[in-house]
Amino acid sequence: MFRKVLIANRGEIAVRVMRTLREMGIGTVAVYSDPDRTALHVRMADEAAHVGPGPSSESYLRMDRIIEAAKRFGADAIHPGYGFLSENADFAEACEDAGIVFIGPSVAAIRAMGSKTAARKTAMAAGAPVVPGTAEPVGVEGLRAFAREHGFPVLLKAVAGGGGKGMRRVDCEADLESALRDAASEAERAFSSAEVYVEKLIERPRHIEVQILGDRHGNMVHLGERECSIQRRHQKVIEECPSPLVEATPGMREAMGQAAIRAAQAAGYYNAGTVEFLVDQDSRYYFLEMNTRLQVEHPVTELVTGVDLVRLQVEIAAGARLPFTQEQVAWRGSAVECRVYAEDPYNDFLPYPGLITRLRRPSGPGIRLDDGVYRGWVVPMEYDPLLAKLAVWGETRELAIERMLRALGEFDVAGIRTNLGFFRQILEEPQFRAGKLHTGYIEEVFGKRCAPEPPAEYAVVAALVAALHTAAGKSAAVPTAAPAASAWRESGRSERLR
Amino acid sequence: MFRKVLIANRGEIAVRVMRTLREMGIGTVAVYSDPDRTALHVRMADEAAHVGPGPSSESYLRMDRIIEAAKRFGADAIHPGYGFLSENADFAEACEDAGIVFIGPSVAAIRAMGSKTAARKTAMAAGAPVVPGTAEPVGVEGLRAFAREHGFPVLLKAVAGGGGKGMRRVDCEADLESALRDAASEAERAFSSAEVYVEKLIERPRHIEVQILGDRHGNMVHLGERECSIQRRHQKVIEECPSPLVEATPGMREAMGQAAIRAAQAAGYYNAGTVEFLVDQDSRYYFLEMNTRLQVEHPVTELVTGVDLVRLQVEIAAGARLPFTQEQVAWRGSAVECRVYAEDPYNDFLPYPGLITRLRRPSGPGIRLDDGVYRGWVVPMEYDPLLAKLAVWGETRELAIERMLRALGEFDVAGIRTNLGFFRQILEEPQFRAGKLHTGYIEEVFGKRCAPEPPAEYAVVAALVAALHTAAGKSAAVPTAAPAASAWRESGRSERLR
Amino acid sequence: MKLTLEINGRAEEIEILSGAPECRFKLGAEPARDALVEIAEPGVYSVLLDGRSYDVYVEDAPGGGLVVDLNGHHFEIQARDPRAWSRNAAGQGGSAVQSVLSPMPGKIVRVLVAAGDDVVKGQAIIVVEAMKMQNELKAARAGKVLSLTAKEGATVAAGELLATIE
Amino acid sequence: MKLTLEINGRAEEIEILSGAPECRFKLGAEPARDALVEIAEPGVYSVLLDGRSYDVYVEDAPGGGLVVDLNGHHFEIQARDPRAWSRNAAGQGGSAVQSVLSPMPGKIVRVLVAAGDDVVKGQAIIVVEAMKMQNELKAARAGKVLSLTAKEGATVAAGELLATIE
Repeated sequence: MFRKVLIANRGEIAVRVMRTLREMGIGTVAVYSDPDRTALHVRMADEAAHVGPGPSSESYLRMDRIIEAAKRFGADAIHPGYGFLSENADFAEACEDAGIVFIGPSVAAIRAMGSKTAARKTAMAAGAPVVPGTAEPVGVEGLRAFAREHGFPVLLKAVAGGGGKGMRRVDCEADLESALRDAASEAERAFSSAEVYVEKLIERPRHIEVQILGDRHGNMVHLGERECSIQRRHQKVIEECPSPLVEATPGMREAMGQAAIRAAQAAGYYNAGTVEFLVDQDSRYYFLEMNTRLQVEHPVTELVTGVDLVRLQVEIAAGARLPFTQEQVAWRGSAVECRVYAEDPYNDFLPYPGLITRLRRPSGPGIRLDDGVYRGWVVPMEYDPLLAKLAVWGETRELAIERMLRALGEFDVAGIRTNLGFFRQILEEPQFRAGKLHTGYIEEVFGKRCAPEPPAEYAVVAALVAALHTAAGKSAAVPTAAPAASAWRESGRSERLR
Repeated sequence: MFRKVLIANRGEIAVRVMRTLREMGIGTVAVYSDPDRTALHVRMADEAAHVGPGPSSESYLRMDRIIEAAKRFGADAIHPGYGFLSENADFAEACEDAGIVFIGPSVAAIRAMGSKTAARKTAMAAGAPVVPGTAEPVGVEGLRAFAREHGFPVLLKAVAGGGGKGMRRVDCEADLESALRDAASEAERAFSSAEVYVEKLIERPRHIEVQILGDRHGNMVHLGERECSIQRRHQKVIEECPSPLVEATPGMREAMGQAAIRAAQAAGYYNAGTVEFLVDQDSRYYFLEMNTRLQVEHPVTELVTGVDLVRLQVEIAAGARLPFTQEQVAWRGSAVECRVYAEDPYNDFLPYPGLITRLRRPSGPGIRLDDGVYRGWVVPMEYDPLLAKLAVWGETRELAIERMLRALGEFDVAGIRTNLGFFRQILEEPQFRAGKLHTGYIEEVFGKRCAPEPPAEYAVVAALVAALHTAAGKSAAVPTAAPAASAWRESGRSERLR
Repeated sequence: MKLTLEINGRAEEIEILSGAPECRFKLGAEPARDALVEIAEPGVYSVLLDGRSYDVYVEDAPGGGLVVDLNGHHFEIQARDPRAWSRNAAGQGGSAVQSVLSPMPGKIVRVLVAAGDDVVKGQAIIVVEAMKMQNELKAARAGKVLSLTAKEGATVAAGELLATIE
Repeated sequence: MKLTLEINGRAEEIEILSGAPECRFKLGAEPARDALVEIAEPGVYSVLLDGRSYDVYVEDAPGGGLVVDLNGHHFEIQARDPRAWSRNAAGQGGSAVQSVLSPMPGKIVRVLVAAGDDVVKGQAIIVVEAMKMQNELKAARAGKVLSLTAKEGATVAAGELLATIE
């Protein structure tokens, strides 16, 4: 087993990985950029290496500095977390070249799954269903033929594309030609290539993904699915295990799980990975892409299956065999996770970095909190707005949701804005409760996104406290060692109010 | 189902019960004494009723005031927690008379199990093994006969006894007569009754208890055992589920579970209860007593079985049937709980109430924290020193212990003293790791109870920080809104050090 | 003691008839009510009103006034002593000047106009970035850039004035 | 800047050669060392020394000096400026007077002697109670009660002087 592991990441995932490493008796090396000098992952690590200034490109994405730090501190392995260099095959290769174990899949598997089109071909070859499409450039005639075969709506995409540029939805044959013209010219402007291909458009799809886990000896299992349909700006905000759809559909988990395993094995995959599927309204699933790393939302799978995915990642990277078979994987109850972001849900989900002036965390039965922040810390504006992942477990989905609502009520963050209140609104929606989810859910159901109206009595209480607080003077905001019960009396401030 | 429940308790257990009630959509009414006005359970409740001054006898033990509060606030039921009035049959009866449901067993069952000798008879009648003894007054001849039959050592106990008075351990026949004389005269002095009986003395016993759960329709299951052998001053400090002994002994869980069910059913028991056993060094178990309420250490059972005991208590009290059978009870992994007390483990475990000046809670995978305190709160000197219960779950006992050590390392409380560091010492002991436990373990292994020596480098770091802190002046201890990264620069204090 | 509060923009009169912890107060023309109020932690008040328990968090707002949080609900409150009360706030409002405010805390990555420039409706004025997200601030209507305080590379707070357009 | 520290009772000289965050210091006769020190939160320091990360908590001790906590280890530190250094602490110690100190925070429930009483070794002097536990404080040796500050019903801190016995 490794003696020391460098975690090439920051925030909650760096903290989460360190926790397991500590439980394994393995030393931890953090890396940090200037604004992260006092970040929680640095404070919690055994050792810490500075890797550059704020911008990721000059710190967390600097392979050379990270590998140099690993060597200097004598780390045997690097855990990349998610994001940053985690799906960078060159980084994995550079680790290997430096004699440091990359805790993840092989370089070849990252390459095979790293390109969306290559992954699609791998998945197809392995017999996994993919969204019908040409994946090759298409003209008007080809487009017309495709639409006739698969039906409308279809989606035009730039071959060289990304970021939504050169994309056009087409709903009927009459719009075909003009849409192709528009898409091609937009693609030409954006990517200097007018090539466009076509895919069947899946309306109101669910996003459901399968966790797989394989060792370097050819064994592979799936750990079931996660439902990740609740998204804002194409980013997941609520995830569940199991998916209410899959749970209700006999055989679906095993079929998707086997499809995921086939696709991963076709790429010679090992370690933890996630195969993402789109699921249409008839419960047909289509391979979307594979994430060749630990997923943000892995805790819901851990809560339901009882495994520690990070421990298994580390053990597998060290050469261990999978300690269980597919038959031994068992699912118990239901888990839900909310991604707590520093953002304003009532102002277009705009980010809201800054000083955390107050932080009260939920606890008690069935709560798991993975966070990377603390009171008094300045959430930097350079990185992702993810502050914490609040996950809960319950015997059933209904109980898990009730528990999440309870936990959200105990969670208080001030100084910055968060989406905590927004989660309470979603979780109380009948359609969410019924498990009728799709990736456009938030747009559709919370189009207006207003903060809920407080009960009238709350305004009375707020007014009373504001008056007392104002009268007591600002000094009341300064912590004091006076016993709580006598805070008024000792301060003598109460008198001023008469 | 109930609309509103009053919780006739305080501290962590009041908070824990409220959490489940909130998840069930049931309103919560707290009760509080003067020093508990701003206690966490009051802050978290929907409603709160004052029931008197600090001493329990004038507040939390005042049945009249508690029942009056329940009526005034319109509570349909009362949850008694543990301690205080939870095993008081008169209170349960008074609730019934007031038309309020007592969330617990019947009045008759509390009476039957409330007296240790009555409980012993009930258990014997039900065929549960009890510690061999006469339970009736005995003379020299009877004593000699008993010792010959059961072997030494034996324990003499005053029939009217309690608190250790009139107790004598006898190790050999030669000491018999004088020991009986001493015990009888001590008993005479203490209780005005010289009557003494004899029991077989169980040396180095384990304390293992079985959680049972029954409905009002005659169904009863057991939820397995908890190992509670790690005690100081006859109070549990670490509990586990499963017991390492029971887990390693085929058939033992089922045999103990059935013995517990028989004893409980003999008393017409329903709702949650715990049957405590002493287990000798040959793994023979003996009925000790029954606790007719929720146990402090119930979270370890919840973590391993996945049930919410408080929810089931409430549902059963409302008339529901047990929602599962014995065959459906499943145990997964291993859970350990540490009772975090406000006490000084290195000064005879003396209590240490006072202001909590700093509080950092552990979190991450596999952690459950049930606490009733917060930073800035004064832990009152009137009540139990229990601050929090830190429980962890792991796939195996070994992994759970490693996780607990990790969690203890993340747990920081200042202002008062706690036993957090002491737990780390116990959990690192090879004998504890091997599961070789008995109720005298702490006395035996930690007779000296010294705080561990810090590594030399720690003293260097402490010196450096103390010097910088002193130089920076006490104002540095006052929270400020200045961004952390620039705290030095903004304060300009760094300059003074040059 | 009487205070005029502006709660989420609405004015309320409150009179404290007797101080904490056993507090009697009158809100507007409502009858007097009694509450038990304690300081649990600095900035955290425990209020019992008609037996109901409220955990209330108070902070100074960055722009003055208070932010009060109560069970996930957010109140922005300005407190004024009636003697100090003036209607100067009402003086703002109907101005013809368009203010360009930063919608979030962040960094100014681009300033696309100069003071004195004419802009058309919807024209991008400034780009603010935070947490890998860029936000283009646009002119709400046509006009001339009056002032431009935004500087490329500068860090700005939410609601900070970056430019004015006439 | 030089300071003499008493760390858990042992004296150490420390010299800060350059201030935080890039700090150079000398401990006693050891060679100078470099550390990065930042204030993470008020009273919480993040120290990087030889690449190792230490999370250090500092508080004022109730009886003066500092309490420093580091990974579960507890240091009681008195800091003195060498110029203010005096040996007055050494003046205590070898006295014949026996101090009866409260072993814990609590309440005095019984005072069993009066000033001027003669007591024998092991005699109960005062009973302190906290958290349902009573603690009998006993005379360590025979003598006469010199002073008795303990009063029944009074709240006392840990280590507080309750009586002296000659």
